[in-house]
Amino acid sequence: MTTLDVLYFAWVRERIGLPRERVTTAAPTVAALVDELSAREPRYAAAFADRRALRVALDQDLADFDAPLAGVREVAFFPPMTGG
Amino acid sequence: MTTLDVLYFAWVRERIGLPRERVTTAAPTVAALVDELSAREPRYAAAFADRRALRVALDQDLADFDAPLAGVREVAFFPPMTGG
Amino acid sequence: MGAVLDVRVQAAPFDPGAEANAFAAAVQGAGALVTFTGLVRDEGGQLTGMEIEHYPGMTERAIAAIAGQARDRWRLAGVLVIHRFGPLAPGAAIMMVATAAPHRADAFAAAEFLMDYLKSRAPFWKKESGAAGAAWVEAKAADEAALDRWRRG
Amino acid sequence: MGAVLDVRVQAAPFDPGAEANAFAAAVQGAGALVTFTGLVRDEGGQLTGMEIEHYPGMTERAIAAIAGQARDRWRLAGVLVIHRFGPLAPGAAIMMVATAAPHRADAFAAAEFLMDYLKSRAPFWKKESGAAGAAWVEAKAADEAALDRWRRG
Repeated sequence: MTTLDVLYFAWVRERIGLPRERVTTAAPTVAALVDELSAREPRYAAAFADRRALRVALDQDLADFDAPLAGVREVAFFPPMTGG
Repeated sequence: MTTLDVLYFAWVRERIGLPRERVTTAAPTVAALVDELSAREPRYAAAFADRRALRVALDQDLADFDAPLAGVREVAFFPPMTGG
Repeated sequence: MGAVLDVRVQAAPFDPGAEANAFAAAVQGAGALVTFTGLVRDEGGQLTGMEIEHYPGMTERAIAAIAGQARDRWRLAGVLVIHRFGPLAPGAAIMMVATAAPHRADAFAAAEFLMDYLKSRAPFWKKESGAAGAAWVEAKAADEAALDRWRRG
Repeated sequence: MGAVLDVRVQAAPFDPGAEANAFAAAVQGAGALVTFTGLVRDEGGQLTGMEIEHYPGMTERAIAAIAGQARDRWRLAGVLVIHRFGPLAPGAAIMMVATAAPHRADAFAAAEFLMDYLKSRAPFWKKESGAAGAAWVEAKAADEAALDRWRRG
């Protein structure tokens, strides 16, 4: 088991209802963590319903959903960026 | 015979030694006018020696050396532009 | 080369013209300066404001990486990126990039590259407010497609 | 569309940042603003000054024609062109173009088009002065070649 900071931005944050939380998990990958969170409560399931509409960053670098979580301290979920 | 304003810019002006003059000519084309001017004095011949290094404008629109002079009032000779 | 590299992520407003002039003075010697400024559109009075959320820490990191790539790829005398977050009024400058180079082709290409990457790879999210309420701006397929042209080189 | 079209050919210095801000205010509503500023390079202190000759009358005509083409070709909210003539000191702004558009791709393309055409089709000639004397700047084959990409469309 490891403890991660999990961050949410934009409408992911709004659907889940908080900007960040600490999560203790044994999930080996981002996808497994998403499954675990989605099983918690409907608001998580709603936020993670369409993974193609989501982006993930591990320790502030963009990553894929099949990326391993070993050694990671911070995971962030958000929609595609719209800056500029 | 027609009378034209002939203008010179940049190093064409410097070689010929004046910025503009009035020329009375029967030359039917730009090329014929260049031949006529080149025959006048060495400074004209020097300025017009390499026609590929020259540009011409008729009444302030870029034109070719074989363009006719009929109806034209102002002819300008200059090197390729280097603005911007 | 000792290119100027200036990246700022801030809530405070900025003056694009004054920043462009200060940047031009800092990189003096370069012949070509290109700026892009993104402004809050008013959509014919339909838009009452915008809010920009970002990911502190990752934002600076992502922009610095993009600016570094631009500096490696083109011959540049400097790169400036300023991007605001928080609430913005119609007409306000959201962000700007400026590039300075000996030759204009490098300055233009680098500025377009920076814009394309900032739009889709820097963690900012826009929420527009109007008479009908507030809504997150959706990413455009065209913005993602714009990145493709930089992958060839 | 009622695009702002502002062309100025002048001996007087101008402030590129202030002009960019005034232009942005005049075209308010456009989301994207691109500027290009051409500055006198100092070539590592080798250049002591520059003089620009132009063809009064034809200059304004040529620039207006180029700006009109840009406005027909892209969706623009405005075009600004300022070009100086006469003596210029190192570091001074020689000229600027600014384009405003709803979308950044139009603003960038139009600004590059304007620059490519101004460089090779507007009647300006640069003469640089340095320790070794004064010399007319020669036109570059690359500048003529740059026009080709706009002929396809």
